[in-house]
Order: sequence, then structure tokens, then C-alpha cells
Amino acid sequence: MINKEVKDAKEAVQDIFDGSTIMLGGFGLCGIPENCISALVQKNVKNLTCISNNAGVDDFGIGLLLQKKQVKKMISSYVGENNEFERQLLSGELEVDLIPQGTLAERCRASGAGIPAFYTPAGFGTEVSEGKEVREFNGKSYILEKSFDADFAIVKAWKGDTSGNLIYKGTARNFNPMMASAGKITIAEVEELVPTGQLDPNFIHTPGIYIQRIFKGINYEKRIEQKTISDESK
Amino acid sequence: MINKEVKDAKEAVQDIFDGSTIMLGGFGLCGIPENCISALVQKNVKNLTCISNNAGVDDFGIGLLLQKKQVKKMISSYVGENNEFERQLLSGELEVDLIPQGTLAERCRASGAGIPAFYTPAGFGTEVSEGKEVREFNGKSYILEKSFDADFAIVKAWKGDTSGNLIYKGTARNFNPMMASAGKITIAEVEELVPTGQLDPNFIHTPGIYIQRIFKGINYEKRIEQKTISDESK
Amino acid sequence: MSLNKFQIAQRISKELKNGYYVNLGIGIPTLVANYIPKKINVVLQSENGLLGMGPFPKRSDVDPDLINAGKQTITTLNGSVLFDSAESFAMIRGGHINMTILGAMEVSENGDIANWKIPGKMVKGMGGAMDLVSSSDNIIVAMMHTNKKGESKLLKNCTLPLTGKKCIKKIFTDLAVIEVTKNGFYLVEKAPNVSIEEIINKTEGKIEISKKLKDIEI
Amino acid sequence: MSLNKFQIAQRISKELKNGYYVNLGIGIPTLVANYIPKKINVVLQSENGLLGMGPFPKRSDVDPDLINAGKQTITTLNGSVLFDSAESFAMIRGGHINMTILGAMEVSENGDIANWKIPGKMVKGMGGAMDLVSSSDNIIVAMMHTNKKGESKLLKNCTLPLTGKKCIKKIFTDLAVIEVTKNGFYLVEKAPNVSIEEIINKTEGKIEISKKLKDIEI
Repeated sequence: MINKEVKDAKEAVQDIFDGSTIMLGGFGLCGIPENCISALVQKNVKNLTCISNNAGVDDFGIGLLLQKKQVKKMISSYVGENNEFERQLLSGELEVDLIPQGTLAERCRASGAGIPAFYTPAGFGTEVSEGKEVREFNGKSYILEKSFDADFAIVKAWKGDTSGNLIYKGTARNFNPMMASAGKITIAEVEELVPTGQLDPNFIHTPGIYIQRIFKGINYEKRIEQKTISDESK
Repeated sequence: MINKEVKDAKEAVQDIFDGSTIMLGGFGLCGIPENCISALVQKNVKNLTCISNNAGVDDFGIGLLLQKKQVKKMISSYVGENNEFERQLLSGELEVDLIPQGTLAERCRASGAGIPAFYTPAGFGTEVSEGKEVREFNGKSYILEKSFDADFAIVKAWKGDTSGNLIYKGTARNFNPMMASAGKITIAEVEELVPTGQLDPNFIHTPGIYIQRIFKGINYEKRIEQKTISDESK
Repeated sequence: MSLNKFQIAQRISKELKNGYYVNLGIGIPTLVANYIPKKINVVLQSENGLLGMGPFPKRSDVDPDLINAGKQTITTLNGSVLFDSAESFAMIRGGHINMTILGAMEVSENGDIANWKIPGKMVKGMGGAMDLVSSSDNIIVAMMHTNKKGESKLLKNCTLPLTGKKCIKKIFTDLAVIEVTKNGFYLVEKAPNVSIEEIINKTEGKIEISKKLKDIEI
Repeated sequence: MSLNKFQIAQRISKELKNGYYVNLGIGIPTLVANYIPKKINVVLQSENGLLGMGPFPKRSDVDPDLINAGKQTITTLNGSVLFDSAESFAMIRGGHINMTILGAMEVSENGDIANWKIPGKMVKGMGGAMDLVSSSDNIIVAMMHTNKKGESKLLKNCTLPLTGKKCIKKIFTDLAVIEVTKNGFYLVEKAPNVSIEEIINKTEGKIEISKKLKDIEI
């Protein structure tokens, strides 16, 4: 197998350049590549286009990149929970492209899978379909959506091996697998990095072929946005 | 959870009607729904359109349906290894639609995923693209391919639970997962059927939502087409 | 007496059938989970990648890697499945979800829905709503009949940017249960002691009254 | 002396680079697996759903649930991954396979390939070949220079139904290594003791000779 291990986040993101288009896995703050985001903040790379379902909160996740004004454009489905984001958007400093969540996921998958475009019903008859081809199949209307072209994809997994095979846990999987397949360069950070051969080949979520660099992340905070608890007296 | 267990193959296929379009999982003879094929032979349902990567061999797999002239049309990527198939094809008794293997897989996935059509490079400039829309994206030519419309999908898994969650083993996975998602009615036969809650939710290949009926299969033959052995003296 | 949001959720719960896979939006729809009849099996989908959503965890079981689409910590159940976002929306777009229950700002008499954007206000995004409403034949809206200004939310035409066109089949409000037909709104149930006139007055779009009109039972 | 099929495979093995993911077609391409240099790591993909294809099993390890695209029983290796056909062709179409090596019946001077159908004969199907040839920038053909009748397989135009258009970059035959350029075939290596004239005579399509032409080393 091919060894893709790098030392740390700093080494993994070293060639991410100003103006890059980057996919970042995660849903809300769940399953986000915390180490690489920190390294990007430190590197202070600018004018990024970030493809990510959400934009983090003010002081965590992609919010950290927004605070340092490193982001030129966000491509997301939902960007609430972030005051600095709102300020930059309203002042015109930040561009935002909002797209339906399923379309976002499928456009990522299409990018990795060599499908340049596909038809989806999501957004037909809404402003999402403006300027896009509309076409009827079996009496229902669909719009044409295209794949992305991302320079880098950065994903977070639970376990990985040195050949890049990845396993996710719980709902921290979300956008990570399809983004992993879609980067020209894909970087994976994992909580546990094991030697090749330790993972069951039947139960790997992301095959290593999609991964160019992998490292063991450190100090995961895994911040929770809405800690909801059952009434234990019940 | 929702209990989808049925008694056996006979019960599972009872409403498959003459003229049905059926997807059948498997690659070669690996991962094919042996029990359901036998039940279809017994039921002697006719004029089937079968979507399956291969057509079995003379006396096994879909070959058994061909021998009883139950198949009107095969939609496959490769149909060698079958003399009766060849006879019926040359005599005009059987229609065959040959499509590239990746297009077959993606059309099945699209059927389950609500994607009515997508663009693929496979077959551009060949007879596969005849009569199809050709379109250029980023300087490369692609052809438009559409999803299928299958009345039934029949798949074979290694393990399943009564709510229809499935796990496959080895390369017996192949077309089974995308076909499972694509049937109006999907029937799963499994080697081992366990109560709901026994399978790790992180490692399920086919979510139970796609499955309408599941049963524990019996007497799997798992015939091998090419038994190739290493030279053990090395 | 108009219904409160819990009673709306309770009424909607009667629409659930055994074996349904259901996606619940944020707000009143989420409350429906509390009223699922014990006799029937219903599986809840969370579009961030979970089928078989369980209740909130005990304090000791909170897992940051297990949240729902509202970013709340949750639990799995026996038989739950976890998957990625592409698979999740494959399920949704592919019509495998039997019922979707959503909140709305406006619904029009031809079934258009607006629930994601108010021009001039901060736009947070549509999330999965556009995929959900365009993908199923069974989209139900749970909302108040009027907005905070007392204006009808059941309109001839939506005034806000649409989430989806001609996709809503049934509306459950504090005042009524209303179907959307080719001829516009169709009043099939009303809250007890609410007059037909009040409902007509608070419905801007064209509305017909069912001859079998009855009181909402909860 | 022209090369035999093992020698062709051996020559092709030198095209492999460390870190390549490779798909090998049936025939001569399969033989390339035997000559992978020990110093480099190459991962073989089998399009029926395996990355990291190992050797044939020992008799006691034969598993009917583990075959390659040629339906032969095989083994996995440390680090192998199993997946479904949609994922497999996502890898292929998405350009994640670094090199594909295929057999061919005909190749034309503009890089067209025909290898799946002979009109009038039983057609078995294209399998994954059309996906493979249309999806990568690095498609290599391994074949004999002429067919059984002695006719050239390197043509001006293919006469058989195409598998793919303008997709072949390099051809390895028993006589030569030939690149496909904008100007047609380009002879870069020849088998030892085979004359340039013989190669030109057995190549129907337009062929140029590299000034750096050298003998094939194996």
C-alpha cells in the first residue's frame, strides 16, 4: 500500500495557496477538521473560497477563518449562528452562494465521481433555478446542477490507516466522504491513525485512493452547538 | 423499527408479475440472489426485463430463467459464458441492451437517488451514444444517461436485520447496494438474519429504508466461475 | 378555541401510519415526535445522516459526534443507521421518505411554499428544505394560520421567495386542517368553537368548505 | 526478435510509478502484475469492487465471495478496501486511477480504440471498458502488432465498433512502443533486431520515427 502519512496539520496544508477553493467537511460543528482549520488560520492564507455546509460559529470552525478575513466566498446551505459572518456579508466583504443541502452533497459526490452535471428537482421554481437549465423528465421539472472544481478537500475522520482508508463515527460522517473524493488534493485528519491492515476492508467508509495526505490530529475540542438532555427524572 | 421479515423466497416474490422489470444484484455468479431466482423459476413468471450486470451461466444464476424462456429482455454490461443466452439472442427470442458497466451502476444509483439523468463520458463517440444527447463540459464530451424504472429489485446480502439493514461481504457487494435503493419493491435475501439492534449502525451498507421484504436464504451454492489457485509450492 | 402548537403537533401525529419513514422540520414538526401513537412503528430521519433518531441523551451519554439536523445532541435506537449526506439526500430525493412535516411562512392556494428567506433580513439559507419539498408526494405544513401581525399565511400567491412550487398537500394550523386541491384550499377540519367565517376571513387564498367538515379531534 | 506476451508485460511494468493506482484489463495487462518492481508500491483496482487486489488464493483460502473482474478467485492484502460498483466507477470516471492497461483489437492513429465487438460474431458486451477508456488521461494498450491474419492492428481508422475515441496515449506491442500524438503514431522503442521497415510495414496508420528511437529494454 501507499503511505500517505504526514506529520501534522501544518505540513498537510503547506501548499494551500491564496485564492484556493477548499472543501471542508462537517455539519454544524460536528465532524469538522479542527486541526487543519487552525493551521490555515496560522498560515493566514487569504481569499479562500470555502465549500462547506455551514460556516461555523463566531469563535469556532470556519468562523475562525472568517474572523481573520481569510474567506472571500462561502458556498453553503445554511450559514446562521455567526455574527461576524453576517457583518461581512451585509458590508459586502464576503460573497455567499447558498445552495440546497442535497444539491451541495450531490455536487460534491459528482465532482469525485466524474459526473460533470446532473438533474435534481431541488429548487425548481425558486430563485435557485434562475439562470439554470430546466428540463422535464416523466412530467416533473428538474434543474441542471454541475460538479465543483476544488483545489483541496479537507476532511475529518474517526479512524484512518496510513494508506488513507477512513472510518467515520456517528453523524460526524456527513459531508466528509463525498468531499474526500472531490479534492484535487485531499487531506484527512483523524483521531486515531493505525498501520495499514488494521481496518476491516469490508467496513471502510472512504477508500484510501481518494486521500493524498493523512495525519493524526490532536486536542479535539468537538464543541457542541445545542446540548440537549433528556429529562432524567422521567 | 419496522419489521420487514417474510418467510421465504416464495413469499417474497409472490407479487412479481408477468412483464415486470426486475433488477438482480451480483457480478458474475458472485453475490447473486440464488433463492429468489429459484423461486422465480418455480413461479414461472414470464416476459421479464432483467437489469443485471451479467446473465449467469447456462445452469446457474439468471441462466436458469433463460432456460425456461422467462426473460424477454436483458439489460447488462457483459453477457458471455452462456450458450442458451446466445441461442436466444441470435434467434431473436431475446432482446439485449448492452451498456457500460459504470453507466449501469450509476443509472441504478440515480434511480434510487431521485436523479432522473446525468452526464457521463462512457461511450462517447461509440454506438452507445447513438440517439443520446451529447454535451460538452470543460472541453470534454459527455452523453446524457437516464435512471431506470424497476418494479422490483432483488438483492443478496451477507447479514441483515429484520428492519432491512444490510451488510455485504467481499466483492459480493457489487451492484447489490445501488439496486437495493432502486426498486419500487426491494427484496433482500441474506445468509444470516439477526434481530434489529444487532448490527453496528456505523457499519451498515444498505439502510433498511430501501428494503420492503427480507428473509433468510437457504442452501447457498455460491458457485465459482474461475477457481484460480496460487502455486503453493512457491 | 384555536389550538396551541402542541395540539397542532398532536393532530398531525394522527397522519402517521405504521411503517412510515418521516422527516420532521424544526419547530412544531419536531413536537410531533412526542405524540407518535405507541401502536405504530415510525422511523425518524435526520438529514445530516441518521435514520432512527432517538430521544435526547442523558447527561452522561452526550456525544458531540451524534447530533440531529437542528444541531441538537441526540441518541440512536436499536436498528438505527448512520450514513453520509449524499446517501441521506438520495433517500429524500428518491422518494423513500413517506412523509415530511415542515414549518412555513406562507403557503399559496396552488401549494407553493415559502419558508427560507425574508428579503431585507439576514438570509441563513435553505438547508435541506428545498430538497425535501421537491422530493415527496406527501409534504405537510404545520404553522399558525396568521403571522404576528395577524395577516393570513394561506395566500393566493406567496409574497416571499419560494422554497418549492406546487408541493404542499395538507396544512395544519391553529385554526384548521386544510387540503390543497386543484381548486385551491379545501377546509376539512376546524378547531372546536372556531367559526367557519373566522377561518375564511383569515385565509387570503381561495377556500372551499368540505360538506363533511368536522371538528379537529385531538 | 519480437517480444512474447510476457516480455510485453515486463516492458509495461516499467511504466508504473510509485503510488500508482492501476486497473489491469484481461489478457496481457493481467500479466503486468507479475512484474511490478519490488521497490515501488502500486495498488491494483478490480472494477467489481476491490482496491488492493492480492494474488490467487491457496486452495484452502478460496472464497466465492472474493473474485476479480475476470471472475477469478483472488485475495485481499493489508490495506485493501471493498466497495460497491457505483463507488468503483466513481473512482474510475473521477480520474482517481492513475493508469489503465487494456488489450485491444484495433487502435487508430488518433487514439481511438476498438476492443469489444466484432459485427457478425456473438457480442458479449463492453463490461467496464468504455468507462475505463473515457475516464483517464493515461490509458495504455497492450497487444500484438498484427492480428492472426497478419493484418495491422495500428490503423488509420478503426474498422470495428469503437470502445472509445481519442483516448489511447501509448501502445505496447510485440514489435514496438508507440506513442499516440497529434500527428499520429510515433515510434519511440522497437524490439531488438526488429527492423524499422518491418514496423512501418505492419503499421497501417501514419507513423513517425523518433530521432531518439532505441531498443526496448526488458
